[in-house]
Amino acid sequence: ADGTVKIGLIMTYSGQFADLATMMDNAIKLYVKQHGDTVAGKKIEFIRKDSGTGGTAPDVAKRLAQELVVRDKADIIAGFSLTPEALAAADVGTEAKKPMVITNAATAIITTRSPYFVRTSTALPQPIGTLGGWAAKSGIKQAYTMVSDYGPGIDSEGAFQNAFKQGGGQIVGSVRFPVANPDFSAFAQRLKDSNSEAVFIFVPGGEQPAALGKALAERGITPKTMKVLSSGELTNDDALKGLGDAALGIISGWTYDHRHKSALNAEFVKGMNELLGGRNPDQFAVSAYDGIHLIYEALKKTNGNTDGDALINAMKGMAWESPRGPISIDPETRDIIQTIYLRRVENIGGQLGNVEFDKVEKVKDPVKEKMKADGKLTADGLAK
Amino acid sequence: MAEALLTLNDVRAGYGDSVVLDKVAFELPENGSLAVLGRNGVGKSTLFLTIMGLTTFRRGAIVWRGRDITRLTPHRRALLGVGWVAQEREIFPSLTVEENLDVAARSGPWDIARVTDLFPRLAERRGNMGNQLSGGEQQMLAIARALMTNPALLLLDEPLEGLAPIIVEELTAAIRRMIEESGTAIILAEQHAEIALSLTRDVLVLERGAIVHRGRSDAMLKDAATLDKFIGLRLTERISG
Amino acid sequence: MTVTTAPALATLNPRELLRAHVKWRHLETLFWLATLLPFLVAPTYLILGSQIAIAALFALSLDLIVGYAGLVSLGHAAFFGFGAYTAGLIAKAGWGEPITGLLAAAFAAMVLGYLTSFIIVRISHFALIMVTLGLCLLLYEVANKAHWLTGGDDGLQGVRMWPLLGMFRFDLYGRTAFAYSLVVLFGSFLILRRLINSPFGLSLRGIRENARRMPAIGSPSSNRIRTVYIISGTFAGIAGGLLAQTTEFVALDALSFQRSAEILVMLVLGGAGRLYGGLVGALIFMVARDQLADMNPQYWYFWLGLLLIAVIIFLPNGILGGCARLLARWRRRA
Amino acid sequence: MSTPALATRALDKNFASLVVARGIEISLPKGARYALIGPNGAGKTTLINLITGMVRPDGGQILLDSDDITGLEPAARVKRGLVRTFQINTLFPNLSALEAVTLAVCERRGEAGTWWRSLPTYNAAIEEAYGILKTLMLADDCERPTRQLAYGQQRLLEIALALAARPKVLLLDEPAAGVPKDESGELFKAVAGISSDITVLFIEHDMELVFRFATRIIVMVSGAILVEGTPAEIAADQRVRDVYLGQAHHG
Amino acid sequence: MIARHISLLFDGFAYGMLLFVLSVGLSVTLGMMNFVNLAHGTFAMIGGYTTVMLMRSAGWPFFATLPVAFVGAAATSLVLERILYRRLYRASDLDQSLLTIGIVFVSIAAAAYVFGTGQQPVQLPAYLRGRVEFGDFSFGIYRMFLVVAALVITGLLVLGLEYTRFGSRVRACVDNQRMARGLGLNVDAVFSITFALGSGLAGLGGALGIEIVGLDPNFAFKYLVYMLIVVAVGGLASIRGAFVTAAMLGIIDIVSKYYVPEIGAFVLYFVMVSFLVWRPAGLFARRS
Ligand SMILES: Nc1ncnc2c1ncn2[C@@H]1O[C@H](COP(=O)(O)OP(=O)(O)OP(=O)(O)O)[C@@H](O)[C@H]1O
Ligand SMILES: Nc1ncnc2c1ncn2[C@@H]1O[C@H](COP(=O)(O)OP(=O)(O)OP(=O)(O)O)[C@@H](O)[C@H]1O
Ligand SMILES: [Mg+2]
Ligand SMILES: [Mg+2]
Repeated sequence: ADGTVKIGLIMTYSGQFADLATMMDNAIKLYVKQHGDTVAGKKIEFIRKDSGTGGTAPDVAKRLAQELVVRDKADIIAGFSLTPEALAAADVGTEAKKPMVITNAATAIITTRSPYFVRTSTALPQPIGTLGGWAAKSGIKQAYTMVSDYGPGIDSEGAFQNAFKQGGGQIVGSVRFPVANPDFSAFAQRLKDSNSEAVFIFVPGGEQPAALGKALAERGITPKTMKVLSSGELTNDDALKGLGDAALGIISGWTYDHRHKSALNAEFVKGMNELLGGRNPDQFAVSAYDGIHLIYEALKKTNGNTDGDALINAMKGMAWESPRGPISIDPETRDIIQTIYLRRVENIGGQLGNVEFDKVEKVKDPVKEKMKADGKLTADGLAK
Repeated sequence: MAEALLTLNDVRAGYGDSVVLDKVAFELPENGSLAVLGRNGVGKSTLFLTIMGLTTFRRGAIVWRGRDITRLTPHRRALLGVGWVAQEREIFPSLTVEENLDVAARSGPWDIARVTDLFPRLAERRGNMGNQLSGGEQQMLAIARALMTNPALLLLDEPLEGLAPIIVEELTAAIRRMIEESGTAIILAEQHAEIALSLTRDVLVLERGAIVHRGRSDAMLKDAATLDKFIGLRLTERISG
Repeated sequence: MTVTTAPALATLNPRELLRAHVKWRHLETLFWLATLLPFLVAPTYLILGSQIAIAALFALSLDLIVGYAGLVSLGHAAFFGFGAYTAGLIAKAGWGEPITGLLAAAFAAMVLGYLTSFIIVRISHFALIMVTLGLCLLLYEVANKAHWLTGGDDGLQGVRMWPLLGMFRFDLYGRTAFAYSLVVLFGSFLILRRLINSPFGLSLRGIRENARRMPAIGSPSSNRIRTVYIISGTFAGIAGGLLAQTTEFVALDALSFQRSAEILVMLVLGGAGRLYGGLVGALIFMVARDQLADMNPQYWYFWLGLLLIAVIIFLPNGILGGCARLLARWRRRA
Repeated sequence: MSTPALATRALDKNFASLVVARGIEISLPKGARYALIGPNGAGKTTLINLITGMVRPDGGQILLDSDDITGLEPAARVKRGLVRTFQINTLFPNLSALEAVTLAVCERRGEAGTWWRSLPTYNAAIEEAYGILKTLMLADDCERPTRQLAYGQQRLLEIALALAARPKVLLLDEPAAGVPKDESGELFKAVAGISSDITVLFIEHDMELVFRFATRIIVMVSGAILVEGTPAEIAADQRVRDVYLGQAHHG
Repeated sequence: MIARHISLLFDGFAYGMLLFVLSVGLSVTLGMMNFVNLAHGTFAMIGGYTTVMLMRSAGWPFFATLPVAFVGAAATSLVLERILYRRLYRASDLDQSLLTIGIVFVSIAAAAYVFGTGQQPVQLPAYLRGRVEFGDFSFGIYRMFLVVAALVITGLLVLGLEYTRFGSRVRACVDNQRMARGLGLNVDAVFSITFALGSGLAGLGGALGIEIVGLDPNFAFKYLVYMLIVVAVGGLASIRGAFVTAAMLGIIDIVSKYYVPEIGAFVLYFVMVSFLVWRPAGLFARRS
């Protein structure tokens, strides 16, 4: 369509991961509210597709991508809550030459599967690897790792262990818990037995962070007795509400927290609070917000030209100030380069929250960096 | 004379769309006794089900002691005093013999003690599950269970089936006592026409869902011709001959 | 009027009575012709079409055990997923030829069916439901654990299919995918239809109606059950294989409880034990879901739920069952 | 003296504390017409369940044509011609009578396993099934679902299914129950008529039928055989009267 | 060393009790009434949200909300029973599953619409959080509370259902509605009450469960499998069975996850399958 640019959104609007979509979709609404719905003289039109039918169904996600292309004539596809969805849809983008902006799915290798993938969320190894490196630097000698037994969990396990070992740390043990796991006490006990100095934890968002935290607390494992390191999920608002003071002192390496101090973020949080009825935005929200920003800017650069390659080229290397801080798109890998914050859970005016006490800037995805080093990556960032 | 216990006026009933009974009408006095005869599939059981309110009712009326109960739910009819012994016994499989009796119990002369000395066998099998009973035991239980409700009218759908002759003797005696002494009314469907007729005062013969003959039981018992015409009792002759 | 008995059939040939149940009706011809319409009227819905055809085949295979043999399974995705991974892995390994791949999927599922059949003949009813579910969940966990092979939760990547028959590549519009799925569905349908209308099919209904009586008429029920279970699993595997080939991707989801439950819902929605029940159910469920989700991506399943409830309340025994009943009533009235 | 068609040796069975079969020894010559009578709960049906393998005996043997079938599956016994009916209807509620009997016939002819031929092509089987239904007065209702048949009709269907298996030894559990007298006469004639080299053992509480059709009578009481004899002997036996017949019956 | 195992066993038991409170209602509706009520989780969810809302918005104390959770779920179920469930008591398992799945869908969407898609964390009163130490044993207080709750529920139900005429009446109505009516039992009333009881228990279970398993709209579906497992292995219609099974599964699950975490995900399912193959009717089958 000449007058309009169609952006197809594929997200888990329903089902188990609906909350992700809630965050992302509202962030997108906010961005449009703030920046209007016309760019370079073209009207932006969103087509929302639910990929959450019955759990995670990549066949659905791929079909939706195909239909967006062939039926709705979408120019750009964005969203992708989960890794399998993105991976399943990779070929569609490649064949149809349509940019696909990933606003959540976090497995490292996704972007190497299609030259039309661009990611504004994060590759998990970015924050986790950073956390591991920091842990070793900060003088922690031993660590134990606990992760959920699925893609992202395994990714972060690897990322943390590598970085931590490179920094001279020692992994004293590790365990993976089943994806569906209502009770963590057995794993808490194992951790306790390890008498490790520190522990790294990755669990997906939802009910598990709180459950795990409580199980640890019941075993007397708190940051006071053992250094607890984790990804952002364990310390997001909902989890902290459930955990209570047991969470005090948990250290996490992550990309975004709504307490991040910047004018832009303040505005962002305010806007999101309105849309979410008081809830604070999280990394999902900010990633989607940036995703749309990227699309807008790219369109401006191409003066509304929606040719796939033109847009992708426009996106490569683009840098801007996000509510989470300065970020940019790595022209080689099309993945995000961003600042990773190290935060500690503290009591802020009667409320638990993450306080940033350190940060590492311009972090790239270590996995792809390694691939590049090993020559496993083509010029345009694809896996050989 | 006192109003009838049960009256059916021009009843048409069946199952779903298919009509089985038509133009069925009769009157049963307090502590009356009625034999319902007819071949397989003429509608005897359907008649009982209809009295219980368990069929699709299409036309006519059922009156209980002057009160129209046509629209009354089955369990209310039972509470009014209609006791029903289903042809297929329909024992509750997941209840013990005792529980089977217990769930039905309502105050009156019949209690567990009394039914179990009518059927001592049941006392012995007290703890068995309903589906762990022999056919005859199930039949006994079905009758006993209906008695536990202390009905004013007892619907007996081929109650003698599968019972040993000696039990049949005792049971028929008991039924006779019930009619004469405790003033319970009965409607009895039975393949052994002679027994049925000897037990009852009135008889009613069904054919393809309609009443084709009504009269006094004793009369019919004597009148071989009619018997032959409607249910055919050649059998007895053949045996004797 | 009096007792309604069938018309005197002494004259009528009993075979006609049975043939009446099995003869191919014009309506069926229409139905299958109608499946070609999407090519003309909805060329942008062909991918959905192919996925409906796949679901239909899956539901049809389930109907064999649920609707006819009366064995409810809540774990049929085990076969679906197993077939899917087989087809996927073969293609990933470099053999992208669809038809042989599909046969391989069928064979794999058959083997799985053979192995599990020993367990399932020993149980029935609720226990059976739970055991089938349990086996499916176990398989799911295995697939998740075997990250090196299946890609675990990330899904199986690198599945590349060769053009069908060396001529038709799997295109963006899903023309090949749809045609391919449809042909496989129709072929399988013909086989299963024949099976249903055979003495074997009758014996299955016998098992459903009264498993206790079967041995008393000399029927080795457990062999029958195992046979049908294996056959059903095989076709479920074919369905899974189709999905893997047409989407060139396999995810754990193919083995999930949701899949098993969803396909059962489709079957019951259409009407179990009715041959076309699974097809109609899959069609209506998937179309409804697609349309509702487009209208209201967040809360569409509210409406889908209402649809299910409405169907079950107003059309017991599923859409076809309900229609059949209404039709019969209408006939009698007339 | 030819080998018995069916014999049991020292059959034992207990349900928990309850003894339902104690040392049961029966022996039915070919073509015999035996009646099995006894008080309710004596163990008659259980005996049939034991013989047909639907209940596993605690001890003892079952011989069919003098080969031991104690270990055989029920279905296998039917294949060898040992067929029974059920006292409590055990039918296929949603199959029509015709379908049910046709199924039974196909099973016997070993055709029920084939899935690549359509049912109506099995001409012979269908005709045979229809014939059986005719003889049992079910032809008119043969395409109605079983559950819609009147109880008596269902009793007849029970027997139709048994006949469809072409039994060598036929065990009937109260076949005439729920069937009007004259028809039950017909029924027994049909059964008796099938062929004189078929062995029949029937449980029946209707003494007229018993005395009319049985050549010999076995009396069971609480799990054990009390006496076996000719109708005359049994009718005369005082013990049998006391525990079973009651006073009404005098031969 | 010993202490570690004691507390492991205890945690397993407590986890079992969690499974129990979540499932016991189902062994009433599915077990006793054998209605395939896949919407059990929906009623649990209703209980959960009741508690959360009362605590958060109305500032009620946790304990005060529990009875309301029970009543809330029971009341809702009564309405649904009247307009939906009742029509399907005689229907096939399949039809029942379809209806209840429909209800699950509707309820998930409704919850997402009303309460949002996020988690609903609750802050329990201090005296229920944390743990107590006996020497070197340490037990979570809330877990102990769960155990007590489960014991109480079991006691009451066993008394009320297995030792009263009501229990056998329910079974009679389930076995054969027609006959039950014919004997003067008010089948509809019996079913309504029983169903309300089952759903009420679900609601209570949901309320008690949040602290450990959290609460979001998907709650209605998420734990269905666990609930079914407990009821199946325990034997339909047996409260005792559900209790013992839940305890057993809980302990097996926790202990195996402790010693062989690699196969943590398999154990529960494996145990279920092998138990059911060994005893298809469940450990404490009531029906014969
Ligand atoms: N559930 C049903 N649905 C439809 N028709 C039925 C149903 N039950 C019985 N019928 C039909 O109603 C008619 C009467 O059946 P009913 O059982 O009342 O006969 P009956 O006189 O009791 O026979 P019997 O002496 O064998 O018990 C029969 O033609 C039977 O086929
Ligand atoms: N599964 C079982 N468990 C326990 N006891 C049983 C079981 N089945 C039958 N019984 C008991 O075994 C005894 C014999 O039963 P059976 O059915 O053989 O009696 P029967 O001789 O056939 O009596 P009828 O003439 O009444 O049919 C009965 O007392 C019955 O209660
Ligand atoms: Mg009758
Ligand atoms: Mg018997």
